[in-house]
Amino acid sequence: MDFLNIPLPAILAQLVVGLINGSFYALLSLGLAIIFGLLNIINFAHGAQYMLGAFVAWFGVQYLGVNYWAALILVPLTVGAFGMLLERTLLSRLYREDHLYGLLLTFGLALIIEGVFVQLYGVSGKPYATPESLRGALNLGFMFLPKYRAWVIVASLVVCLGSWLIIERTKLGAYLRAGTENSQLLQAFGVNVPLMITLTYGFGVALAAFAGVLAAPIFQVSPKMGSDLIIVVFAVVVIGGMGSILGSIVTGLGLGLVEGLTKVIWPQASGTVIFVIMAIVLLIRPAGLFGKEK
Amino acid sequence: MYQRTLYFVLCVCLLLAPLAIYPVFLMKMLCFALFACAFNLLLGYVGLLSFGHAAFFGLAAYVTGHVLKVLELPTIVGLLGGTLAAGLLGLAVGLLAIRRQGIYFAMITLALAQMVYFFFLQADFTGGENGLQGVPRGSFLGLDLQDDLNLYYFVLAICIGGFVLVYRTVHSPFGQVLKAIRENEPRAISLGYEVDRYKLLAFVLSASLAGLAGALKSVVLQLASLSDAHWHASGEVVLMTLLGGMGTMLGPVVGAGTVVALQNYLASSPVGVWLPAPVVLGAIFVVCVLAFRRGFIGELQALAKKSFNLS
Amino acid sequence: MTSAFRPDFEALQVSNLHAYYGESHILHGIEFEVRRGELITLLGRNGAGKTTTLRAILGLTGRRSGSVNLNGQEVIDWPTHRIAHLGVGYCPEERGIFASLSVEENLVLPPQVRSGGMSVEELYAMFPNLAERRKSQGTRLSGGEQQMLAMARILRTGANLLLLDEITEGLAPVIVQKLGDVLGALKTRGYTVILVEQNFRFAAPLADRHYVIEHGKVVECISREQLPSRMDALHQRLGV
Amino acid sequence: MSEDFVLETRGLVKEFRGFVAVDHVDLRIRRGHIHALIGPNGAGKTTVFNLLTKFLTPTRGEILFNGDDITYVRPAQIARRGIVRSFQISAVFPHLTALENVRVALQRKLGTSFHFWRSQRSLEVLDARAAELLEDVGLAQYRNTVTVEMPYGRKRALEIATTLALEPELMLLDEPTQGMGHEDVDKVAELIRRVSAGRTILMVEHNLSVVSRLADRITVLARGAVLAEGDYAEVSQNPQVREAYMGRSDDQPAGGVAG
Amino acid sequence: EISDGAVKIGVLTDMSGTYSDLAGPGVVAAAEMAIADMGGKVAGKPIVMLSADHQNKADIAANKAREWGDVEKVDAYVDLVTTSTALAVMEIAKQTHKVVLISGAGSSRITNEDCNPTAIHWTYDTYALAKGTGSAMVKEGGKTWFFLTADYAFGQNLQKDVTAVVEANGGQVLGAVKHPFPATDFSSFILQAQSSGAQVIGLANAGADTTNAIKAANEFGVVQSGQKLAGLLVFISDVHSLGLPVAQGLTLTTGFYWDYDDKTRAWSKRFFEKTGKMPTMVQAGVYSSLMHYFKAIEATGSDDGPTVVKQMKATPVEDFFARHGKIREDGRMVHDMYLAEVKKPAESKQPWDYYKILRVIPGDEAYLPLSESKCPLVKKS
Ligand SMILES: Nc1ncnc2c1ncn2[C@@H]1O[C@H](COP(=O)(O)OP(=O)(O)OP(=O)(O)O)[C@@H](O)[C@H]1O
Ligand SMILES: Nc1ncnc2c1ncn2[C@@H]1O[C@H](COP(=O)(O)OP(=O)(O)OP(=O)(O)O)[C@@H](O)[C@H]1O
Ligand SMILES: [Mg+2]
Ligand SMILES: [Mg+2]
Repeated sequence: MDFLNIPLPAILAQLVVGLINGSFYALLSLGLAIIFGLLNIINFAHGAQYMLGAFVAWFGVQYLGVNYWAALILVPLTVGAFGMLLERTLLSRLYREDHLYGLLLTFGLALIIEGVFVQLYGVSGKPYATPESLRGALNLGFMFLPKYRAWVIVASLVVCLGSWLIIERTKLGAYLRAGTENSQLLQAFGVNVPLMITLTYGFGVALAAFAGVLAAPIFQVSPKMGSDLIIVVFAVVVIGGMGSILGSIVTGLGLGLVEGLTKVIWPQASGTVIFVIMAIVLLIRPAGLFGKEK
Repeated sequence: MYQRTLYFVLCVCLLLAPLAIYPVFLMKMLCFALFACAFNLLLGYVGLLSFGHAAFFGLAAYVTGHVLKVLELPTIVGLLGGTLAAGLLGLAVGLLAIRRQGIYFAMITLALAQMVYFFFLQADFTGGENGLQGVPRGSFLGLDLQDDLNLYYFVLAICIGGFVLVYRTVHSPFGQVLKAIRENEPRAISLGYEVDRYKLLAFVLSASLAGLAGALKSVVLQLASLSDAHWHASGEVVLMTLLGGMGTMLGPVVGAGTVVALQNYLASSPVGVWLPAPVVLGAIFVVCVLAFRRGFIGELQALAKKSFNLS
Repeated sequence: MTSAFRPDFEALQVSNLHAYYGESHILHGIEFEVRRGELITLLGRNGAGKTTTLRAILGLTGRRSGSVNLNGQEVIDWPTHRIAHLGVGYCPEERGIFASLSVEENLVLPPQVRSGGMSVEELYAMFPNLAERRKSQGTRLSGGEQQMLAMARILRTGANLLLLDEITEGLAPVIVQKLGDVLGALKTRGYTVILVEQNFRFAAPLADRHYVIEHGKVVECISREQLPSRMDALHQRLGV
Repeated sequence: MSEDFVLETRGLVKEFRGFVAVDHVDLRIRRGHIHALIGPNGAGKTTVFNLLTKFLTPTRGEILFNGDDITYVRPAQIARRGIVRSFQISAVFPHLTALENVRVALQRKLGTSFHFWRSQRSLEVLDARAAELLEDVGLAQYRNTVTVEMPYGRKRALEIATTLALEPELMLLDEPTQGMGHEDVDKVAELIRRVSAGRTILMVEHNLSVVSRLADRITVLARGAVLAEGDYAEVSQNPQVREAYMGRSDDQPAGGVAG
Repeated sequence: EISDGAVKIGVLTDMSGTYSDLAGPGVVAAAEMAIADMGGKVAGKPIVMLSADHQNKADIAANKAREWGDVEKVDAYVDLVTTSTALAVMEIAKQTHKVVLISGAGSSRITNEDCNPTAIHWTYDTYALAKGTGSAMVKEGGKTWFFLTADYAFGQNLQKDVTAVVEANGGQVLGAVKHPFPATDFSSFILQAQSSGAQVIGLANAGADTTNAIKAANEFGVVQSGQKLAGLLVFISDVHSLGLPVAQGLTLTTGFYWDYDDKTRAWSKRFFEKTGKMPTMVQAGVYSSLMHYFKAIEATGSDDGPTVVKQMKATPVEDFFARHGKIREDGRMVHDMYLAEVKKPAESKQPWDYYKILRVIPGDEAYLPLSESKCPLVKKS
């Protein structure tokens, strides 16, 4: 059972690895989709917030003795709170404007955050040790899967599905969608929209920070770690259908797999394949895979 | 009337500028101003946000570089070749993208531009990430363009030409239809306009002008590189346009001038040492969005209108 | 108006209400009151400020000043969502159906602000068109169906002060009649209603009082009893 | 037979994911008539309009215009052939002046609409005609007003002027009086009557006083299908129509007139 | 004879991008040290330094270099971190006869087919890296190779150079995977390298790509399972940011190591006091190249490009940085290179104690022989 002369175990291994990347895409695009869905803001600072997550985790170890497991909870809370502060002080002034302005503002914020970190910590990044209990590898037969990577898949799937359930099963999802379209009317129905927006933005940012903590032991904790990811993650959201929560999760995982396969078949194109898929999807299904057409 | 004077003063300033400012830097500014104007034709007047305009800019730079360096044809042929190539690419991209709107349009242009970028990265004639270096400037009608001042006036003339073309397009029968389409598309259809064709023509025009800007740039700086086609460049032109004021004639020019000047200044100023350029640029975007949302020119216009109304 | 111990005598008292959209001053001191269980109308030409009055009550305009007293509470400084929780239901002129929600999701969207709202079944019985299209996307409904949905969804929330803006617009005569019946029924159930209407024939038999608005001011108040005698003035005001 | 009829539909059907919004509708619109399409909400009136102007594609059936099959013609082409519509929700170009609104419609015939190198002054030759049209609908004083600033009723009038600029053979009006004060209703009704000379009009309208005043012929739709057809007297006496649409309204048309 | 009454040098480097740690502010600091060590003067005229961030973009570098040349009358351009910026600036220098002292950029093209009479390539190049690491690893028994190559000209050049060296030494290249640049996740590529069964995995990339690849290799147990990692372009700043637990065992070639002998230590301590970091070879190279440049001006009393370069080429280079250094006619500064291995955490005695120097590679052995050069400046006899 070879595919393009590549042995099946190799393909399986690549799919597993793809799934890990997919988990990151899913987590990040979920946050982005939630923020876009509600605030109608393309949160260009998402990559920077992901980076903040990793850095705050590193600060935790470095200066406060906060271990990985505590960081997994505390860091999203901290960075989420920072996100809420940004929302209250800056973003909240833009809701009536074209969403281009939100993009410009968050882009500016991303530049500032990243620039400051480069200035303070340099670009090459900091090492973050894998927690003791997750060192070593699992033998899957066709590959050795580092335990930490397996944990990444589990953790992000749980968080993604949990968020999805909360949003879809409660009325929150309907509020979020309605709030994007006409927040004034929703307020007239008695929903505290500003509070809801702040909390949701905070939640989206917290998801990014969570992904950042997950990423810290795998990649270098570096100021630039988020900036190239953002455009890919954004493509994931668009393919999934803007604002579709489930869409962003499924597409995130799916694209991780596709990208993984591309890395064996035509590796140099693995950075571009997502855009090819995006172009095809948008030409066939204008509102994305899970999006509703207006 | 008052506008005429303004344009006139501006032209005079541009004619005299090389006396005070380094001409190559001015030319770079002009190229980006033309690029931003071309982009604004689409964003400001058709309401289409293209996130892939760097593809046209970059393609033209490569084609022009190739025509001048490898084929050793005259400069003007190089410029025309670059512009034409960008226009053709614009036609292809436009045909695919034009049916989509808003963010989806932006995304599909981005996706196509990324593919173009990938092509540039893989193709031989682009020289990969080293780019095409040492593009000869050549001459035009006996004018030696190797000389910075000669080249400056050559570039200035072309850029003004491009600007006038944008101005004319916006204020033409065609521009009138574009405006109608942007305001109410179904209504325009029901009046018998094939809106897709209008949008497509606008897209091709915008792409060609962006290409002209890229072609000029490769003559001015004598190189074409991948960063011209990177999505960062597409993003930059969006920022320039918003900063200056989208949907205004002069906005993109001012925005491009500001961004290019800032980048240039910050790259080598002492400020840049303790405050990296991205931080300063980022701060400017934030302040711009919060304080002058309509962009520099947009705010000025609003101010002028207000004081006009009051008086 | 500050005494918290006023009996449920009046549901809403608006006095000296000013409202602005940006720079433009739209309402110039609106004054009117509605008592519990009453139905009043706001009449006036296009652009007189009727819609703005309703929006100003809910705090949906830009700046506003004056006094809006709801069940004995001064709410002029309250945020919109808190005002709604005093039991106010708003049916906007442009209907405000959410495109990203299905008909049923639209219907159950507004949170319950009081007990005693109608059930979804009751509402479907009242507007069978909606039952049939319940899974449809909200804005795929026909113009009239959207109007029904906008009305139905506030009846579910238990709101007992209804602000209704031109609800008969674009509806077939049968439905208009049905709405008339519904409003009548609501009145007997003790609902308080402020109705903005162009369709005077529809409003006249239902209303306890009519307020005529011109240029952002109440210029006339006509009670049901006065109506026959004041018909001429009304004709003139409304240019009929 | 199509000599008499400007527009004919045969077995027109439109389904939305299983829901039949328009169900075998056979319309025949006689040249020179004002033909009204009425019916309960959700009956499919707007959908029929969308089908006729190709904003939607029919699931089945055909549409004939002057005997030609136009079932699969593109929307902009429909307008060029002489079918022009107005929209249920006011459709003007909000940031153009009234004059420019009309001129956009007139401009097409100059054939210079793709000329991006030409000055827009070249359009000034149309101003006289545009002003004339504004005059016709009583908007002379709004000539240089930006459309957003115009009252609602005047916008509807402007829409009609814009439509007229194309000199359509067949004009489709979707609820032209909706949302208007009584004054405006009368004005618009009068306007429609005036412009009906020399052309055919198909209109959707809930305001029965307008319908009764204007319509030569009425088709009643209900649940996507034709329920009845005839002049006002016939239709308004039809018990099915009364039940489905007019309700218990007396002979006097509902809506509209105060008092 | 000093033009405009001052010697102006323009440092063009990456101040905020991917390479700002290995060059960037440290390069500026090194240049400042060189000027200070000259007492701020050369041939009786003040030395003026300008610096700019070229952001790794050729057009910014070209624009800045041109402006500096025309307006500021800069006499020499220093550093230039990526090949594209170096080539762009060399193109300008060709027209204006200014001196270019390249330290950060690595492509051997700079002194090969694109060589330039007034450009000097100081610190290292891809050929030397390939030669050093490639031949050493093969000699140690790493016969079969697999490459992770950044999909751009630099990476491909590096791969090509190493392949030639490996094959010349009797080794064999089993395959390569080209990864997009930049890439974040290398696990997939590492898996492919693992399943190739090659004894050596060559990392033909740079900066963040290299560090992330090393991290992934560590995670997937590449070294434990018996394969060796060869970093083809690894700077001490990379090792510092990876930490020894991850980087240990990596073999690499470098043009400079701070802890090599007393001279290197003395200079590096001074650098450390100024910047808080130990110098990379690029930063040390900038100092060395500038000092040599200043001395040539001192000797000739002129800052005219061709004159100074002629003098520089005529003088051997011997300082804390360069052993047995000389500048060839193609502009290559040939000096001894070092094959190093990254220490185990236990072996490291103090901060920045990272490398074990395995072997000194004499300059003539490390760099492309002139006989194979495609540089037109080389007179073939
Ligand atoms: N968002 C807004 N911004 C600025 N002006 C507004 C806005 N909305 C309404 N206006 C202006 O406020 C005035 C009152 O409008 P309002 O909508 O309250 O009128 P109305 O009495 O409800 O009329 P209609 O019968 O047409 O619904 C009008 O002159 C209108 O142009
Ligand atoms: N795009 C669509 N998708 C699904 N259903 C639709 C769509 N458009 C219309 N419908 C449905 O088709 C039916 C007919 O709608 P239409 O808009 O034609 O009604 P109408 O007769 O114009 O009613 P009204 O008088 O209320 O405007 C409605 O039940 C509506 O929900
Ligand atoms: Mg109103
Ligand atoms: Mg309708």
